[in-house]
Amino acid sequence: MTDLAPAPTERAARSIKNPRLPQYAPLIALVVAVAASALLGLTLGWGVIPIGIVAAIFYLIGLTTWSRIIENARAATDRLVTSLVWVSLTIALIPLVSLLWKVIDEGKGALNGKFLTYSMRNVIGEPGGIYHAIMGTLLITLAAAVISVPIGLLAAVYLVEYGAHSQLARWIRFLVDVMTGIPSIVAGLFAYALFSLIVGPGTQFGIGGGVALSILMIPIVVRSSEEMLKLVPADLREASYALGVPKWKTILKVVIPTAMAGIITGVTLAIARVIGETAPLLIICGATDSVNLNLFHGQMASLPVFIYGSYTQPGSNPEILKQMAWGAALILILIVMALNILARVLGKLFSPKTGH
Amino acid sequence: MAKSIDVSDLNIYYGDFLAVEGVNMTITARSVTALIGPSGCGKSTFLRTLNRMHEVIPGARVEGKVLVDGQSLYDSAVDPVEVRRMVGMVFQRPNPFPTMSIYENVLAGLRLNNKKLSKSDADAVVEKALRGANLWNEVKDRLTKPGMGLSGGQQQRLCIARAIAVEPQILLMDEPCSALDPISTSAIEDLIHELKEQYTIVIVTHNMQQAARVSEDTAFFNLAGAGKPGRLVEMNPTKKIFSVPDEEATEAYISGRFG
Amino acid sequence: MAKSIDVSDLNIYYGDFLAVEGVNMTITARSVTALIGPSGCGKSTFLRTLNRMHEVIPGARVEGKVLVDGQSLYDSAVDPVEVRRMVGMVFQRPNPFPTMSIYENVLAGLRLNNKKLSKSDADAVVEKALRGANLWNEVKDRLTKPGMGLSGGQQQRLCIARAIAVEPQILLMDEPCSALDPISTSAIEDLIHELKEQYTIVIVTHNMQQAARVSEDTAFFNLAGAGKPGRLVEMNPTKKIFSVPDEEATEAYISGRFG
Amino acid sequence: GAGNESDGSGSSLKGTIAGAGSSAQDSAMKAWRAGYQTDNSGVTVNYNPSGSGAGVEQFVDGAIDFAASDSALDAEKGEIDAAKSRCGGENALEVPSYVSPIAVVYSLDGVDKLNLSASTIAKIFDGKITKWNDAAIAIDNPGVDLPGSTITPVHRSDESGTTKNFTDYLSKAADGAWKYPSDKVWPLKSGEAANGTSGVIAAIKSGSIGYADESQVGDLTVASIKVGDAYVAPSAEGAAKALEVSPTDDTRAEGDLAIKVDRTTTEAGAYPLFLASYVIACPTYDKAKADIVKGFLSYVVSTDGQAAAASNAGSAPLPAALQTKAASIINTIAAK
Amino acid sequence: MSTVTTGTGSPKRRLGDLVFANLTRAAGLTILIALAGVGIFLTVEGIPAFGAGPDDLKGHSNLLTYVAPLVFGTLLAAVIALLIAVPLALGVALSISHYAPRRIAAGVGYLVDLLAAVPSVVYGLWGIAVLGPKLVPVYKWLASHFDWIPFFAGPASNTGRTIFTASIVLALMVLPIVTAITREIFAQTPRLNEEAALALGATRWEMIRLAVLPYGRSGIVSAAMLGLGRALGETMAVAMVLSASGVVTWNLISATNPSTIAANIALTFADATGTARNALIASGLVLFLITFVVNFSARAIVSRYEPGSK
Ligand SMILES: Nc1ncnc2c1ncn2[C@@H]1O[C@H](COP(=O)(O)OP(=O)(O)OP(=O)(O)O)[C@@H](O)[C@H]1O
Ligand SMILES: Nc1ncnc2c1ncn2[C@@H]1O[C@H](COP(=O)(O)OP(=O)(O)OP(=O)(O)O)[C@@H](O)[C@H]1O
Ligand SMILES: [Mg+2]
Ligand SMILES: [Mg+2]
Repeated sequence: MTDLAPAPTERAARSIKNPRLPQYAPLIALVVAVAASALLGLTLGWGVIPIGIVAAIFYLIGLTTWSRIIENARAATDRLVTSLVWVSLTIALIPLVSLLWKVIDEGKGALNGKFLTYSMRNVIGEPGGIYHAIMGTLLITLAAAVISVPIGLLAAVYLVEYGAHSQLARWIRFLVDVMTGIPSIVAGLFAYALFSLIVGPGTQFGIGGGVALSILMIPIVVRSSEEMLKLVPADLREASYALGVPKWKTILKVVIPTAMAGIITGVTLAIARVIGETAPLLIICGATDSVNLNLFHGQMASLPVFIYGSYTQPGSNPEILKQMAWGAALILILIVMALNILARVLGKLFSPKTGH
Repeated sequence: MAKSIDVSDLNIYYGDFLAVEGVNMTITARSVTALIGPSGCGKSTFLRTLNRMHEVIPGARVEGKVLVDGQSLYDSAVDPVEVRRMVGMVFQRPNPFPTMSIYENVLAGLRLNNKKLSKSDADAVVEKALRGANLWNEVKDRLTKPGMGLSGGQQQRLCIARAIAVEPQILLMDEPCSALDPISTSAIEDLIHELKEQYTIVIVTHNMQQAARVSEDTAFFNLAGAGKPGRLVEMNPTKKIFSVPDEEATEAYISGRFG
Repeated sequence: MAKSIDVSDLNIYYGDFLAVEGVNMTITARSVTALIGPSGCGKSTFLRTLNRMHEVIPGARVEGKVLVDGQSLYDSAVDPVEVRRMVGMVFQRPNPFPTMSIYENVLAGLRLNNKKLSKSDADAVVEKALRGANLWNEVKDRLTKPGMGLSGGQQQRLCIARAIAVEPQILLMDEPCSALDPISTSAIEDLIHELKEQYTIVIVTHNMQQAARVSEDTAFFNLAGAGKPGRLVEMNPTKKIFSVPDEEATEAYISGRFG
Repeated sequence: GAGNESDGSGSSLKGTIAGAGSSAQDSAMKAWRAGYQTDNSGVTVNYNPSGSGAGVEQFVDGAIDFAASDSALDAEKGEIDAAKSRCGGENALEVPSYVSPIAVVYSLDGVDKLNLSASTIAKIFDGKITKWNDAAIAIDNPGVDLPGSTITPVHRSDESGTTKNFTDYLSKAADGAWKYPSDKVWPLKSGEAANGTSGVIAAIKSGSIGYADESQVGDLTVASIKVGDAYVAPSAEGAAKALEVSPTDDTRAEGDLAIKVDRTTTEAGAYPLFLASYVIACPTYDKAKADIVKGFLSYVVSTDGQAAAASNAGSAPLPAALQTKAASIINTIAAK
Repeated sequence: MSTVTTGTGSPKRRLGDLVFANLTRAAGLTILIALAGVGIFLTVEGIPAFGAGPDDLKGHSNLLTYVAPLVFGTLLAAVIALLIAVPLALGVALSISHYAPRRIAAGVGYLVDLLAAVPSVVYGLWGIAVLGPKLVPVYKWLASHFDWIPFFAGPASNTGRTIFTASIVLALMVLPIVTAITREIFAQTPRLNEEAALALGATRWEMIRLAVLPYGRSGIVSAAMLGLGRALGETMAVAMVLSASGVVTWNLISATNPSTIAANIALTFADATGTARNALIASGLVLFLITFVVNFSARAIVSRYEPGSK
């Protein structure tokens, strides 16, 4: 073996003991950075945001330099990246906190008994309720689910069980993925164009919203159901075939029940995803201030459209309607979160028991 | 009700890949036949051609004949679903249906095939099958509990109960004990002993001792070389295979010199 | 440049779970030490404490001492990054960096510290490491090709080349041949023979013959029982372990009576 | 159903009619519908403030029973003929229902009174005047200490009758300083665009100027505009006065009460920057609807209705003469 | 016992299977048809817009000059959003996959998913009411110090309802999807490669550079493109936040801003009649095509690198 590399002795002399910053170094750096920035900011009269930004910069520079001096260049880079990662996480979460706080703060004042049980019919100059919008949202979303779930689930069954490797399945799978990116407004326009041609120009009704939302929902249902069906072990299918059970029955009685928890979770999440859509409903469902429970006739209110309308066109009592808009936003977020939690609960509830 | 199996000139393909070549074999009714051989030689593949489970895999197909009591399994008029009712199967990993109770698991084969069973008939079938699988005493008090709640060995016996509840004539087992601990394994081996009174049993095993313990006949499969198809090297009574095999390769394999 | 290792009273935890208990062991410099034992007894776990790779797993920690030429690895002033440079490691499955060429793979470790390696120095290091791993002749014409394009055995040797390119003093190998065919395996075993001239080597293996072939000393680990932590049962020269081991358990394991 | 939607009936009328159009009339419509529906609890009047153009189109398509529009039907666009065929060959009825002054709103620290002439307003919105202390502004406001800060003009980003009337005013009253035609769409790309009246109101921050329905300006300061030699602040009475001096369009058929607004009036106290909006209906309807349409629209132009609109939407009640004429036109609505 | 043969003929497939298989295939085809339908109906309803005149096109002489500035605004807002969102998302994804302790990582993952659950109209409210006003001083500062950069030429908006604010809101809205995909990919980095890097003496960042990022490269690209697709099509938040004049300008902080296709449709659809509606639908078709191409490419990249596919 030719000896081309640095002499071994040199390497052996390397110590494994490098000088290192104390474990709580990042904490010290953070405290110092925040304090310095606050001091600077208070003397110069900055707001919270500039102080925060400057504190972050101080922290990044300070910790990195400290490490550079005490430790070494590689450790400094490592610390810099670590700090960047945490800073970006903080930056990402600040708006979320701000948004939730604002919605709760502004919206809680609107909540009262009337808010959930009254509509806006004949309501002028005083706070009304959003019953009509809640019912509209629920009905339209229900319609979307009724359209999407069978199509989505059956298509997923095709992708996993029947089509599997066929060219058609590959295309469907690919286009379903592409379809997840359809802008919601385009879905609304599609429904509008469709019903303009079928029913008559300018038609606006609830079921149109259902169709538009299902364009957005189907790909989500297909994807999640497909994943869930794929998770069903091939063992189980084979066990069923080996008992002389035909394929379709195997799918209906063994595969789908086994995947049910995941499918329900996926569907619930899909509903949560579309229930807050505004743009398509604005176009195809219109708005009304009365309760309309007929999906097939007449304009239908929905929470997102109500929020949009009340905030942007509050009319002669802007304070009242804007507050109602925040209240409705709070309710909408609560519904979405409830759906997300429900998804988890249903997932647990329907998952196969192991019986311990 | 058990039946014998005659296999002649069977070639088994996965798409264009010839996995097993030219098998000729006769399996005696009411006896246990063991299939042994190194990994990848096609034991499972072959086993699955005996109840047409092979064709469940996309692109998989066979050439040649498999006769069960003279009836050809691969005749175009034969319904594979019917074949599978006649030839039951137990898999390497126990696979009870996770959404079903123990009771429903046993009945699954019947229920899913639209048999209308009265409650008392169903009870009778369940008890008979579970007794047949030596599981009755352990589970009779918790029939409505999920099948997944049982231990591995119990689950495997539940799968056997499920298979025999449809009253097949032949029972195929693909390494039924390889996922089990020694105690469960010996419970299953005892069970096989009892079952062969009524069923024709074909079992794949990696465990030479097990083959020796449970089977009357043993078939040794091997690969002729890397990338070549598997083939049946030798089939003989188990006693002979384990003492004076005809082929040198068999001897080498059994004595542990390769594999 | 090789170093000896002294382990005393080492307890190894995954979170609250004590995986390996009370290991005391001395590993001689410039020799090969084999770790054997049944699956799950903690061989890999123990091995990974020797270069502080153990603590990469969330919640994993150790108690006790590991001294390399008298320096404690787990001292608070010790930089684990430096430890890992000094103690190289080769894994069970070959794991070249998939996006890098063969050349870049070998240099990966050096580049971390020495950004400005001249082209000629780099070439020299690559050649030396690849020669050291007995791979030079096979790959010298395609150094810029992806490392993933090599066969399994070549990939494993590439990983060894990558490990020795940073000139560690100790080389840990966790079942380096278990994913390889017999020919690649013997190439690696030959390589180990050569490497021990310069490196202290610790190798985990499941293959008793391999332990017997390559190692000077052998340590047998075992579980005291299900759910109990693994422990070092016996460490002795390989010759003695495979002929007259001190412990009965060792004898039982080696003769294949369990495991 | 919702707690406020009871089924008890005060009158014998029962049924639903639908209207759509002007968003400026939305607040007033709410008041009218509430008033009318309260008196006739078996009746539902739906109104969709989708915009004047959309309202007229839907009316012409027969999708709705009446429309509300910020501009009278346009003969050139064929709207009159289309409406005629929609109404089974009879001329559609069209009466003013809603009159509201448009305020020029601004926000400027230390300046709580501002006088502007039409041409100065035009130059500000056209980007010709960019500083608050411009000479043209100073002339109108002697003695006011104007800062040198930049002016941000705010306009509507959506189509709007307010914009149409504001640009109409500028094009007619600004002595040629505004060279764009009157349009629902703001003709310029400069300045801050805001969606809806509330958007404009929200966008009026220090240094901004905009225009909005007077009823919705809230706490913002409003400018007085030059009428003749005086400066007039926006008010319902001023708008009513300006409407009174505006002639009706005599080229129109009977039953079409389109008004040619006189933007250049010098009448004392008149405020010619206002929006006049109409309701449009057919002379005959199905039996089921005729009474409801007639009843509802009668209420709209009635003294009660106008008062309700004035209190809820801040509009100017129709002048008595116009109100009488409108009422008699509505009264001709009959069942087929 | 039943016999093996079941009558004559070829019962290769049973009736139930035949029906069910075709039913599922029909469902799959329905999806393809729906997707085609979106294109077809938008085209049919959009075609009349080619004859549209200035009256229907807000003063533009033809459809092209009408749509072009909207496309500009759409792309501008989406690209800025992406420039903000992708680095943040990578940071967040890494913090979840490689930095945070497992317990915290799960919580953070949930919070980021929560960002995705907030309806866009609520983002719009927040953008108008909170973010815009908070950014006004920042814009003023930028306009007074950096007005030599075209992006910050000013004059600064009084309300903060600029294309930059809209882009920040968009960035927040695409952050969850980019984070979700990249964190999934980072988490899938073969443990073996990570350990290989660590065992060579790499620091955590060097390990990420050596093993994680190269492995996830195509995933990052496609996640960014999927984010781009979202940002292009997002409607309400932009419609609410942006003060849209429809100009073409690089000035990001003034009161006069470009509009986006989606926002323009949402804002003007109700008012539009006749051919003007057709023009909006035609612009929707353009948006559909753009997002289709973007998503198509993104998915094509993903599937090219998916393990097991060629
Ligand atoms: N689904 C499949 N598609 C393609 N080839 C397959 C498939 N299943 C098995 N093979 C191939 O067929 C050959 C036989 O495999 P088989 O599983 O039958 O072997 P085996 O003897 O059962 O091995 P083991 O003892 O490991 O279970 C192998 O070369 C295997 O790679
Ligand atoms: N990441 C981990 N987290 C928790 N427990 C672990 C982890 N890795 C290993 N263990 C446990 O530690 C014990 C020792 O495992 P280890 O992998 O070291 O065994 P081994 O002797 O290397 O086995 P094998 O021969 O199968 O590789 C086992 O009980 C195992 O379940
Ligand atoms: Mg097998
Ligand atoms: Mg191990």
